Amino acid sequence: MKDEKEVIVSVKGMNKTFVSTRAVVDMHLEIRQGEVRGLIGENGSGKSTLSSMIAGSLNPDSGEMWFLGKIYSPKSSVEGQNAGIAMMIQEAGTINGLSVAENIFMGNHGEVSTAGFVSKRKMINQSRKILELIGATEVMPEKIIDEYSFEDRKLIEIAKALHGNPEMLILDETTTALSQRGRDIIYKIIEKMKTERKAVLFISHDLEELRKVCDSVTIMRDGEYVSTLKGKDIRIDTMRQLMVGRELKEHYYRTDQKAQYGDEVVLSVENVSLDSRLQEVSLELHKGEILGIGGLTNCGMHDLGKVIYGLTKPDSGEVRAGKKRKLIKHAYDATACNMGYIPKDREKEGLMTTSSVSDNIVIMSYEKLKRKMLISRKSERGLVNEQVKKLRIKLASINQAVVYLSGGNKQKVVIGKWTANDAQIILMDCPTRGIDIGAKSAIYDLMEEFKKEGRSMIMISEELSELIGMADRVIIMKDGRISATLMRDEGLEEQKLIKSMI
Amino acid sequence: MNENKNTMEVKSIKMKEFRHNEMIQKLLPFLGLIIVVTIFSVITKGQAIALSNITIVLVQSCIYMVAAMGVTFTISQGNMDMSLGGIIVASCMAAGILGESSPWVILPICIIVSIICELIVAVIHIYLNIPTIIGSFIVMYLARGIASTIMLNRSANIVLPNALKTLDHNYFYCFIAMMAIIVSYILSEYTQLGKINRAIGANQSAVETSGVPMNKYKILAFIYSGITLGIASFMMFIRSVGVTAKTGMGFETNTILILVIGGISLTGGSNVRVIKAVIGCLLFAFLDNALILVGVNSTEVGLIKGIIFLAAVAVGFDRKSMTHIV
Amino acid sequence: MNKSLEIIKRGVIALIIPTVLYLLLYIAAPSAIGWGSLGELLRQSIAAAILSWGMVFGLKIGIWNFSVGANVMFAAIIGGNISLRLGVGLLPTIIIIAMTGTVVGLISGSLFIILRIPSVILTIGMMIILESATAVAFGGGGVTMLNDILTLSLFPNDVIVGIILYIIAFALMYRISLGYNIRAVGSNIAAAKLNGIGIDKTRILCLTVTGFFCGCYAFMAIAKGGVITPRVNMDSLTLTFDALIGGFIAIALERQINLIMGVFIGSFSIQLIKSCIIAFNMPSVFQQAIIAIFLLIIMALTTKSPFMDTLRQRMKQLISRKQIRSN
Amino acid sequence: MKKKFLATLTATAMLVSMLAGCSSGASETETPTQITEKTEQQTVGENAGAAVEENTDIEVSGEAKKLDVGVVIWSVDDGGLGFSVKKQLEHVGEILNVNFIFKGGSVDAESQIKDVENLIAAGVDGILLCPMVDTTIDKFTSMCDAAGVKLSLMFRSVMDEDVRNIVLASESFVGDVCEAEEDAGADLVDALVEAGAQNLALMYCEPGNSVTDRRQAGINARIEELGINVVSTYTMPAGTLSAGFTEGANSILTTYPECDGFLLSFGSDGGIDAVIQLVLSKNLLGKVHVASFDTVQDTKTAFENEILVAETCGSQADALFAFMMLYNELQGTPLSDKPIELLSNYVYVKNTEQAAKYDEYWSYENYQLYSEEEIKNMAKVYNSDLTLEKFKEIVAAYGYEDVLNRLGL
Repeated sequence: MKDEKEVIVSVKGMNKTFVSTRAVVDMHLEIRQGEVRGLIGENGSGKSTLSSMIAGSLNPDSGEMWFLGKIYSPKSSVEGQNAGIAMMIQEAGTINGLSVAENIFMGNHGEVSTAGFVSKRKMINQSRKILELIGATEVMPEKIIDEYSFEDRKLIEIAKALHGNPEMLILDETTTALSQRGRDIIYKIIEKMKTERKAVLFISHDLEELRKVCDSVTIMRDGEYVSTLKGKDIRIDTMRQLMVGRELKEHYYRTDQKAQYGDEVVLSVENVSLDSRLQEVSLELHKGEILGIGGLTNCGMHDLGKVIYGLTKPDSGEVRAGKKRKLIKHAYDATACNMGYIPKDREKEGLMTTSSVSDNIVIMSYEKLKRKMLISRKSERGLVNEQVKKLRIKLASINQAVVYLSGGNKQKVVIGKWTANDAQIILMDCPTRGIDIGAKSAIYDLMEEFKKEGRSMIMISEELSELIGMADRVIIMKDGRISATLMRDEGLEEQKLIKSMI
Repeated sequence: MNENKNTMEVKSIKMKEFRHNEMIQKLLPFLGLIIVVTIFSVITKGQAIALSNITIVLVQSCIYMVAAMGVTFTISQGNMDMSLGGIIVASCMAAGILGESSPWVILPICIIVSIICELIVAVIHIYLNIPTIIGSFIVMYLARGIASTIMLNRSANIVLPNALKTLDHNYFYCFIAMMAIIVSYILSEYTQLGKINRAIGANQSAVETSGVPMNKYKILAFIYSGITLGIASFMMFIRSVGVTAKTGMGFETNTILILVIGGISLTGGSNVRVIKAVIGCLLFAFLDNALILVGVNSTEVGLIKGIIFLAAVAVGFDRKSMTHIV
Repeated sequence: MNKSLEIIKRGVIALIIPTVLYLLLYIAAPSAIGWGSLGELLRQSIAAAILSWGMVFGLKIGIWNFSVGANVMFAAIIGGNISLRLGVGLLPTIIIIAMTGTVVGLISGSLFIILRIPSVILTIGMMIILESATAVAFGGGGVTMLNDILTLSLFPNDVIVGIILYIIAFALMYRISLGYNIRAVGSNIAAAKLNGIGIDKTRILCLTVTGFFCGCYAFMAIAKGGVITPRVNMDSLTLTFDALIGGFIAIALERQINLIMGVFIGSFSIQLIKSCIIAFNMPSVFQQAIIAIFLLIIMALTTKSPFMDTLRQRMKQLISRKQIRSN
Repeated sequence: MKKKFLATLTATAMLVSMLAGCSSGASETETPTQITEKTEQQTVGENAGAAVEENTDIEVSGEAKKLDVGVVIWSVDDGGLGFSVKKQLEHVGEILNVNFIFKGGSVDAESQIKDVENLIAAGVDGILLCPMVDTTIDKFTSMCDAAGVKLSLMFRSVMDEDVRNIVLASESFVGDVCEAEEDAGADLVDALVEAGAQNLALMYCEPGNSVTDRRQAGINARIEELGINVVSTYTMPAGTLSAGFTEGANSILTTYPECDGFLLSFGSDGGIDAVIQLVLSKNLLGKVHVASFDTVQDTKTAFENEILVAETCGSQADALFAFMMLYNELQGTPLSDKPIELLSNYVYVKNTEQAAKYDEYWSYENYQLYSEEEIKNMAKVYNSDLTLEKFKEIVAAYGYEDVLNRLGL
């Protein structure tokens, strides 16, 4: 055993539970000076939750953390930063409309201000130095940040993070969005931190990258610690095996391994383009088919979903649906052709969280329920109960507000909205985003039922395993283009997909 | 992921308070009415709940009642309408001038003018994506401006034709108010109009993303509000016999007070109910009446109203829908 | 060279609105045009600008403050009367009045945080309360100050006050961390939180600053007439609207010119509008309506909306067609 | 738990506020002694002392009933006429042991109807009213007839013919008092013309206020008559601060340099003072003159610099007369069995010393228009040989000189 001094952060028996999802369960972790620790696991396996707790932006339900031998319980990300733990999150942490320099010094103007007055000049000079430090020399600190790409902004964030010169840096899927250049910069930073005997916690989906960069890799699954590989043992196949967990696979996803669907085309997208996000995308959806669309977060697949459902107007190209090949110009054209859409951001776009379950489910079915202008409570209740039974939604009463429900049941309510006005084509954007393992499999079962009922589904997902597990065809997108189309069969490997993703 | 979890985190904390808060929201208006009535009937030694006085209160609340019925629909989308007073003066004046020839056009004209005004507000909001509060202020100022100019260039003041004077009777007001309540209740509880408008208030982007033709319902709501407001101005015209530039002054503030006192959250959503507006009207009228009964001077009344406003808002407003509000 | 050109370009764009209005005024009443009258208009704009400076902080952080007008009344009447009772000199008087406004701002700020209700609703509630409070206070007589505070309205004192407040506003917005935080919170709360900015603190301070400028406007208002009387029935919105417009113009011009100067240009434009109304002999009962419509136009141009988008596209198409024809 | 605390807190806040409302009201409906206490706080020492005496010997004489009178007026907190009317009436009420309930802020007919209804419900003996629209007056009278409440109008006579007939017929109608607003307006125009003004700028307030409407009508008529050039008619938006007047006037002066006279139909909210300040600061002394209704605060400078040529004021007496008619009626000693229609005079102030005196004797602090003796002499209860003629004489006599003479100056 090495002695305690060398340990930078140690996590002991951490637990974290959201509404009903157990995000992190009895987690133990020790990161030592000069160590680059990889952290992997499927989406929703609790990586981000764990790292946010270490960084302080989330507070654990139980368990304790030690930082440099002292007990450490940050209330906010700021406290974390002050203590010496900086974290890079997936979403953009920069603020548009402000200059680069202003962004870098946001929240702490201490060192660039004299007697309470902030000096622009100082701020800009300092920022220039800071940016040079990480080798992002071409970024002009006085420019408005909007003028820079997502990648540059990430780098600026990193510069900001490093400026506090932290003992430990947490990179939460930062590299996924970056080009090779950006990645190289980050690798350099990691090297540098290593030589300074500081620690890095490195979260990524790119196993190859992990293998290159990390000294050790910890694998999580469903919020639980699986194991930690060191040095030589870090092999891609072992990592994936541990991540996915073979034993699940059997009853988890679809059982049949053959792609099968009718040849009637229910939805067709003809070379749709949307400014820089989509280029000439064309695809067809058949009756009873589950079409998976995968790729990196900002590969344009989410925009494609919105375009197909008529929520965003494409610059060129068109979407047609139904037997009459109706042109879809607006979302209500889509609903008219029996389409349904399950948005990525459930809370914001999917649900009226303050309204009752019943209000949420019937909202699209009033036309159906209407009897000479009026909608009777009884018919409404009937329809709702039907859905609740069909989708096995767990709830106290159909009049309770949706906020009470767990992530999984919330999602079921969203689905219920569409089964209620029996949509034949369902667009699912990350249907299992941020819900626990049980609910996931429940939703997969539902999808299978729908398939049997002859409904067609488009499943946009960032989780390759579920694409492979559920889809008849998988379309992989890259920079707004379709880079590969793969049929369902035994040999469909995540590696294949990843290749065409990056 | 991280942010989403954060929001979920917040929700999980809110859950405990939610039930509590909801209960208060449900009961507050009723409690308020009961408390106020009892307090004042004690102080005034029963004078306040004498039948004669109750009738007065009822009749007085009628006009606001009718107007508030329509406003309930626009407010349930979270759209605040500050143009009411202006619209009333505009429609009364138009009706009064054109009605000099034949009194039977008065009601239709009131309604048409109000609908047009409300539509302007709606269009500004929908197509220019500007909060209704601004659009409605514009309409209000325009209407008042027009009214003032007309009055400035008019020697005789605008008078109610004798044919309609007979209508000026308690039963008339109460009857119309009752009709308005019934119709609005049905519309809001048993038709899409009410239900979808509440949904819009609860989470606009969800409704839009689901593919509901949202603008249609928004416009419908404003039209209905226009109709009721038109009827309200008709009643106003009859009750106040003549029209001046100041007719309907401060109507919008009072209406907002009414809604809030009734326990309706001005950001709309599922807690907007017709019945609450009714209670609000009664409570408001009763307060006005009772404060005079005990001899409070008008200025203090204003202050009291203001405090009650904030108090009611603070209790009645559900903060979970705060996300999309600045 | 290039930079200076850029600056000139910005300046030109920033001055478009007032220039157009000035030309209008010229058409209406050529006699009204001249350095003297221009100076007059500029001097008049100062007071209006002061209030808008307060407003623009709120707008920047995303708070619509409908209570500024009422706050001005309150500060003028309460603060004024207090200083009269104390019988203090000019400087203390000014400070007392300004502080009254500031305190009101602080209170509404705290309420905003405690009650967690939308700013629009809160400020309307505050407006009702403040208005009736001014009517109740001191028997509803308002305030009458005929001491040397009146000298503030004389040239050059008003200009001096204006310049001082300009500097203060500018410093608050661009020279201390509060300003940076306000802008950060205004454009992305989540990110601002992540970067360790205290949202609540910033909001309270922001509303307090607004209150301070209300106080300042209050004593300038007294200086102009010596008498301020209470207003009820939302009459104070007359003031609020002018302030709002100033703020919106400033935000519309933000890319061209700093907010504080933008506000001044905005207030100047309002003054021009008012003069135009008089010059064209329009019934001034429409003044509010016209100003409100002006506000609508500014907002329509600055906010993103389906209608404006289609309009812009149409324009683009037209331009391109023209080019094609010309080629 | 924050929310819980909040809920309770606000709930209590509501209760407290309501109770506050009630208690303040309750104290007013208490015994007469309490009323005097209440009013004592409002008025300055000497009067208060007097008031107590009065009360004591009221108890002795015991003839005069204690009365509740409702006052419906456009505003009691406009810092101007409405405000001074309130003060004047409170002063009188304290002498004659009358409790007033003021209902201001109702600027449209409908809410005035509400107020009257509520006041009747509150069981007042009489109502003093400044109606917004002629056409609602008959409605008021019929309401009062039904409730057996007496009604008297101030600042207003019934113009509309058929309404007038109905009103005069009703037994609840005591009478009305109004100034010759039109004439006053005309006089001000003349005053400006005398001072040599030929291009006038008129600053009006929004229509809908019965008093100012009639003033403006008078002004316009006179101007047409004399054929004077009006450069601009500027209607102040409701709620303009005095600063707003400055802006308006300034814009007028910049756009119409030839303008040499301002005429304000109302100045109670700092309007005149603002305009005068402006003329001072622009140093247009002698070039631009100002005439106005309502009182200027700083009359000294205004007159000495020959900016202000005339101001018309003192109309709070109007309310006093209207009230006295009502009072006599309510004490069961009516001045006449038919409704009385009176015209009360304005007080014109045209120079510094007049202004100084006016400030002294008409000011809110110590109303001395009529001493307590004289006020009682207007009440039959105390002065049995009062007749309608005598009362009319008193009213007709009212004016600048009259007040000073009676005060022995």
